Amino acid sequence: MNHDQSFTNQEFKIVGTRPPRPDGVDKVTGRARYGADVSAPGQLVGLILRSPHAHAKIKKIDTSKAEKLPGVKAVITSADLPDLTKGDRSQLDILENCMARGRALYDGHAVAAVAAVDAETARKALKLIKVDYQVLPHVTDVDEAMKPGAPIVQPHVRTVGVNPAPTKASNVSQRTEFGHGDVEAGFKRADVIVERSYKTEQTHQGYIEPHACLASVGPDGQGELWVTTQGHFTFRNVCASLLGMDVAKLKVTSSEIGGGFGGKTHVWMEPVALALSRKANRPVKVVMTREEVFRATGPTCSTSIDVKIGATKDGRITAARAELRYQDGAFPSIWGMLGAMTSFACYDLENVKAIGYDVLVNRPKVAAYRAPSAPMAAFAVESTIDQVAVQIGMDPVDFRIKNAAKEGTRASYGPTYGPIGIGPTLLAAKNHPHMKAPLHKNQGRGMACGFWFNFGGQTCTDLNIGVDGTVSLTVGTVDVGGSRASLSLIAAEELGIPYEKVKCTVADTASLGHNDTTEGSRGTFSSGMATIYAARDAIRVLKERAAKQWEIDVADVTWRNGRAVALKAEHGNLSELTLEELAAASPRTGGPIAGHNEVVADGAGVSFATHICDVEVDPETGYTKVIRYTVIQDAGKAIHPDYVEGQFQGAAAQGIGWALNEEYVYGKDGRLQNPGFLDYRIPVCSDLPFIDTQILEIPNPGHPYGVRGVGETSIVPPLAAIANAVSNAAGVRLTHIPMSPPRILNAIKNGNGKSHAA
Amino acid sequence: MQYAAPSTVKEAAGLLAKAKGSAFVLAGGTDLLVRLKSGLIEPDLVVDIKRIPSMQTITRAAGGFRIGAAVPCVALGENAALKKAWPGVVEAANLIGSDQVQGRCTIVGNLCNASPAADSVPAMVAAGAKAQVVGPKGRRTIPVEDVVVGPGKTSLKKGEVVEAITLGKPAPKTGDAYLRFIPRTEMDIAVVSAGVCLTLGPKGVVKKARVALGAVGPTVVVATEAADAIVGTKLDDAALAALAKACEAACKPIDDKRGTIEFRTEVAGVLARRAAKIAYERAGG
Amino acid sequence: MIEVQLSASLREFAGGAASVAVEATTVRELLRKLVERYPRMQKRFDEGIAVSINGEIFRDDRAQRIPEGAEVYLLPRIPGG
Amino acid sequence: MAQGIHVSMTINGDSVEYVCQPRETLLDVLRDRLGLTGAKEGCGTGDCGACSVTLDGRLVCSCLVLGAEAEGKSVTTVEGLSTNGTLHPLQQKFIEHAALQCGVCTPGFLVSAKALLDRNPDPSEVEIRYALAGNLCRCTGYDKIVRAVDAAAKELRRKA
Repeated sequence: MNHDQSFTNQEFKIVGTRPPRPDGVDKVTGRARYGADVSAPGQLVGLILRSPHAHAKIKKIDTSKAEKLPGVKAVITSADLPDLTKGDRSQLDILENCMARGRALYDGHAVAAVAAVDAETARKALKLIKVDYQVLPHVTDVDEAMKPGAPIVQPHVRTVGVNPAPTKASNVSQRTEFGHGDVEAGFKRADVIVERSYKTEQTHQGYIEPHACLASVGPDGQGELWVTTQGHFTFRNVCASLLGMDVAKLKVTSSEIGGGFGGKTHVWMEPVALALSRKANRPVKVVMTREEVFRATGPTCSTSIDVKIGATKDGRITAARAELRYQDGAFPSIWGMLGAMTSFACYDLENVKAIGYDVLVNRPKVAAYRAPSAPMAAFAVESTIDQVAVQIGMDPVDFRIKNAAKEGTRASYGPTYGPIGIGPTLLAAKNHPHMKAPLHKNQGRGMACGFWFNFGGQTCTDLNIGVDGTVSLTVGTVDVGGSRASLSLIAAEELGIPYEKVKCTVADTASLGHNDTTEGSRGTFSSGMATIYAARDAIRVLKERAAKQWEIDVADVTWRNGRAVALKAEHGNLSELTLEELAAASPRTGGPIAGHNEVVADGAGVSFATHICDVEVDPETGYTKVIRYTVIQDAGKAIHPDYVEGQFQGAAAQGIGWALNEEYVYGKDGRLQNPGFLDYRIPVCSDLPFIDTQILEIPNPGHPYGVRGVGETSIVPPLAAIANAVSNAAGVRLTHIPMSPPRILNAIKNGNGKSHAA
Repeated sequence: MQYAAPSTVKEAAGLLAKAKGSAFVLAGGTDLLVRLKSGLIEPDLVVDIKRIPSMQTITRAAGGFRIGAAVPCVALGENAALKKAWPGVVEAANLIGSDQVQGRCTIVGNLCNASPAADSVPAMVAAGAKAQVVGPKGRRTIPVEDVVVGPGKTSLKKGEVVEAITLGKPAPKTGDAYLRFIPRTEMDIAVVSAGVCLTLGPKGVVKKARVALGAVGPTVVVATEAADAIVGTKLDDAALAALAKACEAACKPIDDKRGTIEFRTEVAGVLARRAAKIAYERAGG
Repeated sequence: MIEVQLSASLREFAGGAASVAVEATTVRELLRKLVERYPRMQKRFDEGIAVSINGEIFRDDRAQRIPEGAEVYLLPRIPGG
Repeated sequence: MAQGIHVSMTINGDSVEYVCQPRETLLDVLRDRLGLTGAKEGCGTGDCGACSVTLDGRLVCSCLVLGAEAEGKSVTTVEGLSTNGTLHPLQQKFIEHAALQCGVCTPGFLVSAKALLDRNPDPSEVEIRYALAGNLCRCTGYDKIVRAVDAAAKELRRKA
């Protein structure tokens, strides 16, 4: 573990230390309450009936037998979820994904739901619901879906972004283009050009906690929802809008969250649970099975990508072009566009063009997955970069250093970069001992870079000081990876008090203003910013109270090391007032002391990482073992380095799983064949080595402490880093993710067309 | 669904014989409960055999071993004598699932679940293990390879249960080994597997051999020609190559979510070759 | 006067132009004037828009001031994981 | 509805009785009847280990045990790890080493790790990794978990 603070120019007393997390004891004793861990008096069990077809017209749903089963308290279909979206197609898409409306669009699409007194009765009721399907032709592959004559998933969709605007329905919902310069002219100047096509299969976030909620809606239109989510305020707004409820009358409480990684940023069965409860007038608990999680929540896209990169013999890229086809599942989204935006973001390119296609298929609606869309694009681009480096006889690290983006570079997606960390991460990689570790027979080394935007958004924080001087910090961003510890550190730093004096709580939606979802690596960035400002607001009040107690002008009071200090020599005999003293006196100096902040936390600052990986490939079986792995990433400023390292390691591990074994396998019938942890193979403990980390701190000018989001970027490089390592170990270029043993063995046996350098 | 936990074999067989509708034996439950939960089966009766004392022990008999049907696989690894005599069988049994699963799963359950990819089966078949079957008409003993007749299908008649697996006393200079291929290091079902048992004659020449392959056909594949290819050799490179080739020829796998025909065929030979080398070494060659 | 660079998906609403000149001092004023000139852009803005000012991306803050001569890009609003 | 089954057993040292349906798993019983929600259902198929408990001292997935099977048996869950208000060294080291992020897999890891250290007080890194292979974690990449178990083993050996 290396924590390089040489780029930091701020002095911190508490920020940067590694105290125990406030939710630690609850989580090691089983006391912490997750989505499925609460119950309500009179609660019913809700279950959902799902389509067994990839694409079908729903001609009729007969629920009468289910309704008559003793113990069944409500049965609903889309008829119980009327369209209140007033022509907002994206909202209607959310509603339709929650419950099919006349057509099932993918295997696992919800078609009806029941609430009954127990699970056994609910299971029986599901079997009594008769659905009359007319099976329609389906398409699940992204390239197939783009072909003329492919079954149309959404008849209302016309391709956006092409001229003239098309009049016929298409599975391509959007074409986007980014870049600058003249790529054709650039390729003419190149000494070497590598052009290659790549594929990546669909993967799931694979959080260990399935979706779960407890919904309660009364006939008075008031409701409560306990739910595992990354954004309870967003869930409240979406659910209230879909169900025609008043936002203020729906209280949403976020449970402890058992992993999300983007998958818990969207609503899935929560509106259904609320509708069941409304119909039954009793609390309803809905807990997904693992199979439902795989079939019916939002995995990330499968992709098909072409990349062409040209360079001069001395190692300068003259032009780069990519065409990226991403499938978004059954509903239009922007994942292909994001792939196009991120694809070449690591490099300083004179001529660059990236074209993204968003494509509809009969698979579940795609949701965000940690730096969504970036890993696949990076896989294709970074694999090609390595091949160009080999062809011009240059070390892949040196080649990247020579072409890396820097302050003042025009990003491939448009704007000009401020201070960024790609260069330092590459230099750190070049000098890392990992680069000199010996490699044995059948072993290979690879490296790759990754980019992610990060963002901030609407944030709101309360900081209340108790009568004993301890601090209640109330935030609205769900803690997905230790942010309560980080935010407590920040509050303690600002106030000048020990970490142990701060208790951070995630508030429900009735207790705090709106907070955007914890996504885009924004938790610590944005709530950190709001916490700093809330603490400074509290300090303003504390200084006023001190001035009152001392009967001096507030301008003569400053705050230092957790105490009010009277400035000026004339006040020399006033002894400093501690936070405890001011808090104790507060009933008589104006009442409770608090600080608040509402902010739109913009200026998140982009983030870069470089990874190095060693693998060993068994040439007789294609089995691959990761034997050494190093993550180098710019954190801006690491508030709690343990949890920054944890983000780096976890993201790398997810990337390793994606690179080697994880994939959605669809049968010819369009049904998902591996909806379980047995055959959807996420890495187990014995699959991985220790994952070494190096935190760089290139301060983000957009944050008072220089923080950049750290949660996502490190899932971007692993696909490419491992592909480069495997290709070097096996002597053949791998172009299809995951590089499962059958694919690797096939490539070794059949040479995969060309040698890996070509 | 009814749950019964009889305390004798006779009672268990009687319950199963009399059962109306579908009846299942519950040993470790690591397959049964998964199928129950997914709705693949809707049992009317589940007979838990873990309260039957004779099914809970590993005993020595005529120099060999009798492993009760309810003995969890982890207990095989804890039995030093069994491990010494039949290391391949024990390794295969211990490869099934995690530590959590090991504490529950049984080799009889692994056998009767009748999956082509069952880990313990190729090893048991190579080792010449037999199944003791109890039913309404009394007891019978059959070779392990005769229990499974197809994916999910056994030759057991209504009311019959496998009471135990028996392994003979290994002949002098005998060694067995089992290898499987999985994409991860743990927690996977075998994509392809190979069990090999060898007995050596003088000067390290293979006198007797049995080779069994898993997940390359609807049931375990007893590769007689592959065994013949190494009998009479000292397991030199040519013999190993012939073994691999014969294994490939014996494979009749399918393409599925876990592997391709091409991959399974190729790797079956690789694993048989590697397992044979381990067995040869264990036999003292 | 600000020269606003348009991402490719917005250019079709501006007759294919890669950039347009707008008199604006805040993000709000900029977006309002663009819609006045190109009404069909409103739909895109509703779907989500972000403004990059001198390399710093603003997704929400419509009050953000735009300095004279700043590099301004209109980008799609980005979701995260 | 099938007839309920009466079960007497011991949970974390306390005698309890319950009536369960034949289909109910031990995990269902722990969570829904005994109020012990420390064990989690991550998959229901024995693939994730989040529901790990010990049954008469043997590590099992409680989702793969019927509630009825627990008759006369002794079960230990994560709620039974700390004694007299003191955290078990494994619990302490998990917090100290930041070995949890979301924490939903943590109860299962702790129960599995304790089962490992009970039978092997001085495991190597490889032994720790294989012993914990039945417990999935999606947040940490396992790095800090392995270090925490190693540190707890050292602590326990020092105390022994």
